[in-house]
Amino acid sequence: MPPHIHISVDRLRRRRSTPPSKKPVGDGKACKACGAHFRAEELERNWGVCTTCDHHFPVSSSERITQLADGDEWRELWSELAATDPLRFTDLVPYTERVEQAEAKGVREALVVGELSVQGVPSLAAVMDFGFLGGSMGSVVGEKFARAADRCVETGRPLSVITASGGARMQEGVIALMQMAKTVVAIDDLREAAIPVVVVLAHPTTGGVWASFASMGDFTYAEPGALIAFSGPRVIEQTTREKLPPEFGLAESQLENGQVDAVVDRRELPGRIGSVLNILDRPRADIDDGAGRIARQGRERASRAAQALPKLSRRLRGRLGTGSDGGAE
Amino acid sequence: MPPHIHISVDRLRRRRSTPPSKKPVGDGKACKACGAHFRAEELERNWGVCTTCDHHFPVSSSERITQLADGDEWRELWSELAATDPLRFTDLVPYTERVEQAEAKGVREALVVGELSVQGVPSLAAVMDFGFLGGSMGSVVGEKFARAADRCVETGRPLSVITASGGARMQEGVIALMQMAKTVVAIDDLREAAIPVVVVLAHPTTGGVWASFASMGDFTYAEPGALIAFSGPRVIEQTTREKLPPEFGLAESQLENGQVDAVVDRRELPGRIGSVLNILDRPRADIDDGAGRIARQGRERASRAAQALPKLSRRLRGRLGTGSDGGAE
Amino acid sequence: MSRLTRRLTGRSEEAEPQDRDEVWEAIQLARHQDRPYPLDYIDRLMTDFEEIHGDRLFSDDPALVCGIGRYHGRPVAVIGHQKGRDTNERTYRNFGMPGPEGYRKGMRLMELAEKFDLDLVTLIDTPGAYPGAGAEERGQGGAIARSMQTMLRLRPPTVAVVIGEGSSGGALALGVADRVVMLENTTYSVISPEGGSAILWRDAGKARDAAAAFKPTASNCYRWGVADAVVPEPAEGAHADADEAARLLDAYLERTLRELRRVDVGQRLARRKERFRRIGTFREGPHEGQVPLADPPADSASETSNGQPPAS
Amino acid sequence: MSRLTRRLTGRSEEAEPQDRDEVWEAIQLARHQDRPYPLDYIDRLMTDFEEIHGDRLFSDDPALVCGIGRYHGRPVAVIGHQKGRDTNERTYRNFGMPGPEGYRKGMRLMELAEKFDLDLVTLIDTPGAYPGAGAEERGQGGAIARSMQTMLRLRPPTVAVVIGEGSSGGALALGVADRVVMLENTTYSVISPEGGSAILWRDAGKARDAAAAFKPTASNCYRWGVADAVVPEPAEGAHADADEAARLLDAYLERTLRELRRVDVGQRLARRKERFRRIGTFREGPHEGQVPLADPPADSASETSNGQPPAS
Ligand SMILES: [Zn+2]
Ligand SMILES: [Zn+2]
Repeated sequence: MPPHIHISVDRLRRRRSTPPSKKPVGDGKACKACGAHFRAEELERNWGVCTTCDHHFPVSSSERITQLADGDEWRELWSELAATDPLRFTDLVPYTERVEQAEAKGVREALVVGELSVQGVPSLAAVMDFGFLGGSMGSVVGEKFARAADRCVETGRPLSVITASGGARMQEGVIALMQMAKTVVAIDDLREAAIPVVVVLAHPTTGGVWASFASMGDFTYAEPGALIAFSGPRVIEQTTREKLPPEFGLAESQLENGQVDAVVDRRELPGRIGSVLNILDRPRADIDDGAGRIARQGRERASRAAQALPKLSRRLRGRLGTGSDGGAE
Repeated sequence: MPPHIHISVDRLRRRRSTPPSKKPVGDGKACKACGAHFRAEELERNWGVCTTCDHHFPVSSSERITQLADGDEWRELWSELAATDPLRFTDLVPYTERVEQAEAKGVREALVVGELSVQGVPSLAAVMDFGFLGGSMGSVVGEKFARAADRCVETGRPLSVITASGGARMQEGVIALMQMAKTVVAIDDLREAAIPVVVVLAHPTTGGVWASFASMGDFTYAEPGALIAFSGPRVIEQTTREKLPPEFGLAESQLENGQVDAVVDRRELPGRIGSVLNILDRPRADIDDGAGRIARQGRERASRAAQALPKLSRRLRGRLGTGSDGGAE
Repeated sequence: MSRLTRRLTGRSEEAEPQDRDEVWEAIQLARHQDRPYPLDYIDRLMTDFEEIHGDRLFSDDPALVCGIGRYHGRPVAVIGHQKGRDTNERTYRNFGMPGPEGYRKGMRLMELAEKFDLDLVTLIDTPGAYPGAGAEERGQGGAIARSMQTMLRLRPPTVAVVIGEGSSGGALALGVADRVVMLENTTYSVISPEGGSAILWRDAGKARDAAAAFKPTASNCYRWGVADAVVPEPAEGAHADADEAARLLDAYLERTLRELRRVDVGQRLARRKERFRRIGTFREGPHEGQVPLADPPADSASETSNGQPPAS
Repeated sequence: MSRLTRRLTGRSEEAEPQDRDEVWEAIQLARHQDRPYPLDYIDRLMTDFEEIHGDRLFSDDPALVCGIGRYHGRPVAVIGHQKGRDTNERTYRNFGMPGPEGYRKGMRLMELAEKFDLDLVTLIDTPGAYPGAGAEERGQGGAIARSMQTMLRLRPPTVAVVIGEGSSGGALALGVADRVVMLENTTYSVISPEGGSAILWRDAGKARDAAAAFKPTASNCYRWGVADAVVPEPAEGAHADADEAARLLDAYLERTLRELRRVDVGQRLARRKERFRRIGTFREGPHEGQVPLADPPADSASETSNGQPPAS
């Protein structure tokens, strides 16, 4: 095989070889997937990813921002926006109480937006926090997202989005529903202004968030194991009385369904987002070193794109209806 | 049930109740579907449709035009365009001989275009003839189609297309392939000029014709039993070694696959095409009789749209994954 | 019509404390099986309707009716949720709950509307988008989002009419129009009362409580700026007289489309975006006062304006 | 390079009688398993390539590689048929035969190219679109047609490069570009020789006869006006030296994209349409002389022009 040929699929499959182990630790968190126990700081050092089985724990918006931003360049915007109670809504608890309890935990809303630099690219980020009322989208989320988009259009800077949401915030009724349309307006403004939008879908991204801006990125990555759906498995099982397979709606299935561009380990996200943002950044003369680069780079590195090949599952083959014995025309 | 309610599905299913009968007639044609025999003029009187089982026989482009055009208003255009032999192509027979033999039958090419009036709408028609080298698309077909589109753009008149083709004309090699792109250019010119395009897919519409202008109509109707596919069943079975069901690629299946708007009996085609052309015709003051019309018409006629409901086959239900016990949210 | 009059004249006053029973009654009316459905309106308002079928991708979805017809002498495009009236048709129509195939068929019609510069009218009446495994696998979320974006970008005038129940993103997918209008006895909500009950009360039996909390009536939606106008129904409701219901809708629709046609296309598109960009209510900075839900658009001070906020 | 030189200088002369063996050899070279595939060129010509996956409708199709990268300092979009090199990868890539999912992923990338005004380069190398029942059910024909139309409408500059075998509509789906160029040892044909043999000779074993009849070599396609230019390969063929092959392609590509950028976008779109509108050969009226296959476009009299017709 000549040296120029890129590495083919079967050599690239990486296996997770470490077996799960259970450590009894008192004050920490247990991994839902393998049962391993961690101290909080131990987990944070590994970005909320289980060191044993790579299970992705939920992380807060502030942890996300620390992970994503270069250095300390984060500047939060419009943090003063806060929810009101237009419907004077009460279910088991009044909405105002729910908001107060959530705010008391230190986050002002389910979406945090701000300016930062990602892998050298000055940009904006909009990061959801599932810890604030299940990351639900009410007026504040819609307004912050729209303002972030406006700022991107004004400054020409790209937008990184990380979602984690149960959907529209029911306690704001139809006004919450309308935030879906509002964020779609923002996405369309970004399209008109040619602003790059990279979306990362974290667990879970469902309902009205998935059915609006979360599904409209130029590039869409998902964290391993994240549930991505409009209707959740429970609602579907109740309505259709069908039993869903355990992988239903998970990032890995949605990749096979063509709904996301890649499933990306949390620890690789900044690099991946940064790569897209850098490619789509304005032309830079210092990169243009002409054809000389070709030979220099060609022999030295294997194709990164080839390395990223997902394996062809039986399920995907079934979906496409292709057989291994094809090939003749 | 109040009188305004449109007729619901189950009342509208029409059945074909006449049993097939075999008549031994010497000089006529036998129905492939039911075996009934007809004299040529008997069949032509029924538009090439079997009076026993509604099977649609192949019909020539001139019969098609007689069926489609109001009165005698047909004016053929560019009939003098004829094939050349750019590749000096010979398979089992030289291409030039094939063309001469086909021309000798009285049709100059696999596509006939001209001006006519359909249900009162002055328009153009492009009608393929499977009898001319299997309705294959070479340079002449591409050029005639493009000229017809140009004429539509110049005059603002709509275009009706009836296809019947085995695909690109192989004997013209890659130049025939390029006619696909050429007809797509024509379709896009028609889009820019807001010219209505109604396509009727007759048996068979396959290969490069299906993969270019035939699949790009604003409205797409198919004749019952027409095969509609890019790759034919034989090629698919040879390549994938799977056995295809008898309904594979047929108009009725492609309706369920969402590929056509309706399967329309040949005898209803002019009315159906005319309806679309009339709706999309320029605003006409004489139709605008305001809201008074509403009550007048409302009680008198059942909804024609409701009558057109296809029945929900088990196959379609399976495709959509919906159950009859759904309904709760 | 007395209820409507009361509601309409009351629009700038204090938020009307909605009576539980009144809201529940509205929900029942919105779902009444004899209410006219899209094909009933199409039959009355249009001539020569031709339906399209299929998304050209995967299948045809009978839960959405999409087609073109003539309306007051002009060609128009119509998309509507069709619930089905008897058991057979309900099954066929999947109870008006579209899958991604439905929304993609709708987008195909929007493309036709764009090509031919056809006014687009959407008729909204759904308990929500279909919750099914296949629908999710084929991108239900993205289909709804794309449908909204396609409506937003459409150059011709667009009017969305809630003619029954408008629940969840499955309804809003057809609702991003120049004007959003609700018939008198209809609802528009983030979720059906049953769905809200199951999630928020953790009890499927609390639908009445959920309804009272969501208050999704036309008059409230008008107050919140979600609906631009409320169109009266016949005195006993649209279910009692479909012809009259169609006539009342016709009066609004015909005038509104004519008005929208008068606006320059660039302005129309900008205002459409602005309309949805403004909807929301939040506190900002130290002052805790509520900002307006939505300001009235400049061109329509009267019945097509967005509502005032409830005082707080 | 001697063969190429002979072919290029011979372009205005009599149609070269193609030797059966020479055509067959070209077909073997075009299919050589060591020829560089799209990812090999991307690896050499671009930095920071990021692939997209999935059509957002149904699935992801590994037979087409679609992504963005940096090319001479500018972001560009690339779509290519990826055949796969060893057995495993060939299975995974389905031998470079896309289904509708592939073409729809491609159209998604074209949308990104439109949004960001990215030059689009397509790399064509396929025995054809995948002939499968599922592909037909999901609209293979319409997907190919739509892909052509989307390329036609794309505002940024587009270049299509045949890098191996370009067979059937499955190849042309990516071929409706401002410039269509073929590498020296590649083919472009209405069907693969095997397919043509089975259909026209009714004998799958007559592939050599079919190849000789189709004469689908780069030099012939250049003569017929189907290719605007032929790009030289390394002396022994691209399979022998991928770096050199990339370098030779780079020289053409970089200059051509730069030239195309200089043309006003409206003119570029009109010329792109005109380029495909003109291709064809027929007799008209009483005179039996052959009309030109395609006239050279006004802006490119030199190597990027369409070819002259064979005298008849
Ligand atoms: Zn673990
Ligand atoms: Zn018969």
